[in-house]
Amino acid sequence: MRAFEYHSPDSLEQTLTLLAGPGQAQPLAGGTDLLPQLREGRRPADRVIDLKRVPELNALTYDPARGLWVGAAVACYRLCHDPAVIQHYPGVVDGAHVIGAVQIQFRATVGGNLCNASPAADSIPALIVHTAVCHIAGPAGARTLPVEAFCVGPGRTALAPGEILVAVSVPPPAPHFGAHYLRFIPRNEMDIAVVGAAAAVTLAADGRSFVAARVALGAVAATPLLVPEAGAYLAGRPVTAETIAEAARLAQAAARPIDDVRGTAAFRRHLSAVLTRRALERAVERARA
Amino acid sequence: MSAMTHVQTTLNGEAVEFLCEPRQSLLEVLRETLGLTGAKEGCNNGNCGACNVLIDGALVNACLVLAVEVQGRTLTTIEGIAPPGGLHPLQRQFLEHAALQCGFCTPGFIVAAKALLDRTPRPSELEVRQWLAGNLCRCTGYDRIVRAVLAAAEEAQT
Amino acid sequence: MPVVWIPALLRPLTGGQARVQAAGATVQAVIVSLEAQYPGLQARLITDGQLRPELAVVVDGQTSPLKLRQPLTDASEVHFVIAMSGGAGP
Amino acid sequence: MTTADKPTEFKVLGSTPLRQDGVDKVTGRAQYGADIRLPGMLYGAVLRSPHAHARIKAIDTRAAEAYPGVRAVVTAQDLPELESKVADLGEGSMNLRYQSNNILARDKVLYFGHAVAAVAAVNAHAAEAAAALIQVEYEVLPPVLDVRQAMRPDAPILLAELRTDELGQKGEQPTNVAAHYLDEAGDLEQGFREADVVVEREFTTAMVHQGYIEPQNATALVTADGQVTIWCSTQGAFGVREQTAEILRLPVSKIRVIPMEIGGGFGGKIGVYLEPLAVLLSRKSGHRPVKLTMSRRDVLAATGPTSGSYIKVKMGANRAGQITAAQATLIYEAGAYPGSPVGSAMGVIFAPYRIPNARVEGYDVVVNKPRTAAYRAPGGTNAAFASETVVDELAEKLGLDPLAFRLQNGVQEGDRRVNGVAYKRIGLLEVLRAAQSSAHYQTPLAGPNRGRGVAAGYWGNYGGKSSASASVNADGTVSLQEGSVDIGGSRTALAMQLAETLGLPIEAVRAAVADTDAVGETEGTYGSRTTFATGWAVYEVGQQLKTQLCERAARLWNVAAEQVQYAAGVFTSGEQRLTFAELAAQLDRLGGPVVASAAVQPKTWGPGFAAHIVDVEVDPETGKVQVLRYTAVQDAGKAVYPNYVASQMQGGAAQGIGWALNEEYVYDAQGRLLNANWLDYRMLVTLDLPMLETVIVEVPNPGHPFGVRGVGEVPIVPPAAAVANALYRAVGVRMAELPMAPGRLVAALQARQG
Repeated sequence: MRAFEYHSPDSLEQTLTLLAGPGQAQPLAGGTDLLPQLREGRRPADRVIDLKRVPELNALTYDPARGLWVGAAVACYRLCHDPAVIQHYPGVVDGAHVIGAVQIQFRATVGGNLCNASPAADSIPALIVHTAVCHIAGPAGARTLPVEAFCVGPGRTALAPGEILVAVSVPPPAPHFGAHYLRFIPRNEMDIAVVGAAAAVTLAADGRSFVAARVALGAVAATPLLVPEAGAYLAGRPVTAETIAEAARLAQAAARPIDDVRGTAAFRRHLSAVLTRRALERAVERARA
Repeated sequence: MSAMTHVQTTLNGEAVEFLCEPRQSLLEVLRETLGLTGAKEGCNNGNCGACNVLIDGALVNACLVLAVEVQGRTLTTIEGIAPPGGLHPLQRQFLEHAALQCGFCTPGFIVAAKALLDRTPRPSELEVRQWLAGNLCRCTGYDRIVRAVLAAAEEAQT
Repeated sequence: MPVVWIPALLRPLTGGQARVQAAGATVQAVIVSLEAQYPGLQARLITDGQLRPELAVVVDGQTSPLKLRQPLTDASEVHFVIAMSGGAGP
Repeated sequence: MTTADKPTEFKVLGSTPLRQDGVDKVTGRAQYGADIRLPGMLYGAVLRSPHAHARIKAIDTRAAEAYPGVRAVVTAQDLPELESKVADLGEGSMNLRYQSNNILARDKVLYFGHAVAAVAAVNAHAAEAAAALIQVEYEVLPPVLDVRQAMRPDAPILLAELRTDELGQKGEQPTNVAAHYLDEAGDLEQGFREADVVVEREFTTAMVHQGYIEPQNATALVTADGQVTIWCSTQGAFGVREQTAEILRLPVSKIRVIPMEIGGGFGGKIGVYLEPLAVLLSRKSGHRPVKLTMSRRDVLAATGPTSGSYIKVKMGANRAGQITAAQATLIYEAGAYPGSPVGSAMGVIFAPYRIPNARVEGYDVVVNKPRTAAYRAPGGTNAAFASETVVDELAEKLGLDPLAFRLQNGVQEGDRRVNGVAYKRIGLLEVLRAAQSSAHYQTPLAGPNRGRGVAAGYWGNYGGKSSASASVNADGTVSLQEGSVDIGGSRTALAMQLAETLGLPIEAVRAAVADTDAVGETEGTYGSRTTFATGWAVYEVGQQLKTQLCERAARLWNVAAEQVQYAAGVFTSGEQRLTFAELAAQLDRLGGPVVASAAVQPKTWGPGFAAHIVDVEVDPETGKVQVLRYTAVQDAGKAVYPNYVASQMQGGAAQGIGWALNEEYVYDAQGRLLNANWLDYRMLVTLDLPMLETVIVEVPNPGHPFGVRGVGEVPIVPPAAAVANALYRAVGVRMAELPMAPGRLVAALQARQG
């Protein structure tokens, strides 16, 4: 591994200053992706900036009016064991708690999962269907971006040089809202998603029709993929096996998978429909509960 | 060699100081600098759990932590699990249940299982399997390991 | 006389016979008398004075670590089999 | 536990003492190879080929040599050039020139990850950085990655001098087919004419790795007088000594190998990779100790996986349920150099059955993948996957219970194998009956997409050379030094056999694994031989100790040695009585220390048979398979240390299930390994398995003082076939490819639906 400097700033301001310095700087949250990448020379670093002492990046709050705020350096274990998160955002937990086994959970962060920008990232489809927002700070000030716009390619994000992801916010769930994320892996743990699917639905008060819906897929395109046509199709339609199957078909049609070591494109297309259907079914169950 | 950083930590109950390069992992420093070789390198990639240690009670792969990150933290390694003059119930039950063959993954399993029992004193078989899913064992098929952890939980209750 | 089972690949040399009798008090001696009956067999079983490394000698159902030097009786049954990794067959 | 023959009464054998190395291993104190740290130690790094097949045109090491902290750089030019010579290296023989070329490529690299150069430096980071500075000029050649492609006449040739060997007859043409083997019995055509049902299928299996958790490592010190000491992770210290001596052209007497605790091997730690490099680097760096360790990536890319294979099986049976004929063609990947386990696979493929007419053909084929090494019952899993699937289908077509069909055709003492060799006393029928009456088989399986499969398996086991020595301590205990590396509790199993022989409690015997200067030659821990052969050496040591101690007691009592009896830890002569400990305390006054040593090379090992039962549930939409219940039944001969016998059965089953469902090497078209890590090389995790039930059957091996057969290998033979048969019962498709990964299962289900 190439040598680098290590910094552990305790304010966002200092962090931005360090990021803006010469050469390559890499923010370190959980490090579960970064360290292997540094070790294998896949990411250059002159400075590693540890984010774990920056208050803004480590905040985890829930407010019924404003929703959930997840600092970018909050570990998945903390997020997934937070009572408010468990109660109000089980769909977010679905995505975050399958990132690695428990050792990884204690270190890995949702912010890191976003910034690593893997097409197969587990937390991102769930955040997309929750209409989560990325909060970004940088030399030019703060800005926000919908989660679905944050990843722009495998390993590439919309962050400009010197910018950092501060947090992800998730709006408070509407009444009769339910969401679910699931993925397919050949084992039962310690795998990268062959395909992941997230669905969020808002049902009419009687639970029989969709008011709104969002569907997102992982590992079937260069970035986690929002499938607007699936959600648009469901809005206003009854909750039936047929409408769910049609939404699943639309998601499958939107998938643009490739063959790789983890699965063939054909298998991924097949799974896109199966998992979308299952994600919708479970999201409906949750919305009705 | 780049500049060395001075790190102070509490390791297995004792104050410890060491010098390290920023690029050195906690695993490398434990094994090469501090001479604690109980944590093993199986993959150096966070996929096998052989290097498990506890940082402030949280279970982590020491290969995925920079040594400089543990400044001011409290570390527990396999060498610090047993009470003075004895064995931890997990260690005893691993022996009783023949829960090891080659023994290379064993420290990682015991450290992980301790982290589980510290939080969930009476886990179900499924909870044990979920908690240990980041630890690879190639010798046993896991049966005896899971039984040993359940037995240790039982022992701690009685 | 010991009975020798001829490996399938060498049966063209024995006119297709799978089992032949050959005199000899050791495996080595039996191979020498086989050679007299079926010229060419010896070179297929022995290389550089040793049994070919891919072969094991099985006498009366037991693989012999003595190989060519394994003593035989008149009632012995001798096989030349492909050596199995981690030891030969029974 | 089922005991078939008249049971022998044992006091220690069959009990479950705590293992003697256990406390060190649960407290992190046990010293494995990579744990060693010596004064002045340097750290090594190995440069590996990014190409699967290329000619090395030039290597420039100057930049690496100039890098700060570097003390030595070596390439193949530092290795002696060896003649082709075949050496017997444990599980499989090996051409030494190929072995040398595998350690450092000389003129060609033959697989992705092939070692090309090595560096020693003051720390691992410097060594790694320097290795990256070595410039290698390659002429990239087209790779050959599939055995059937490699057998085509127009295939690129890996080894220019290779000619097909057919039992001593060499082919004329350059080829990738290193050897062709054949076994025949009876009249095959007649056998198939007698069959009422014939099943013929083709199977392919992927290359898989042993997957031991501890990566290879070696530390070497060459002192100024040329004495070499090696600390390493190996299944056999004497094998390391012999290979290192041959490769470096050193006398074995110059080399001492100290086997450290070993973190798994499964056959993959018999051949050497790093040891000769560490020696070369130590010598070249001015006699500093040098430690080399592999990364997981190196382990997967460049150490012994086992062969992928193509297997075709045809079997016939008559309406009465008798198998009348069987035919198989097995083509095994050798990897870069000849030496696949196809010969063993031929021995496994129809071993459990009485087959009057049979033909089994095997091919050993080189391809641009790592040189294969032994993996637990080498070749057996692939072979049994093929034959046991076909046997299952025959039983189904005949409307017979799969275990009953196997019992009807199962071999017993006197039956002949395809190669003509007759079985001695074996336990297959007892194993099959125990499987039939097991709680698992007696419990019906209900539910959609669920199925139960069974399969049988054989492994020949092995004997080999073993040595041990022991001394009696004044406190009445015995210290045992033995030459077998302990991978899974064997030193305790050996101590138990000495305690049994001496009539002492296990606490009175303490065993230690000795290095090559401290004990007689002992083959490695492989071939399921340690408890059998080293156990026999230990038994002989015990007999000698008893004789010597009786003489000492006779001296004390002033009687003839023959007048002293020894039983259950007590010496007696007439009214005189003395415990073992009482006599041990007086040895100084009776002639001094009592020590004994023994070396054996037994030939009466007994084969092992197993039958496995598995219940699975399939998600037909995703192809995911969950194992619901698993039972392994096996004949252990005498189960010396039953907890660890059962653990071997469980471990073998788990490896086999992983092989069945997920594990495979994935290469791209250029021959680059795409999954050289444990995220994408998927070994089973805790959540993938249920508890693993075991039934130990004991049909004592008449060829061992305690009836031991050896147990380590046969449990990996049946699992893949058992899972395949269960999948068929669950969802109605016969899988013909390993692994039976979800994508393949979904494709098979879709193909069936049309």
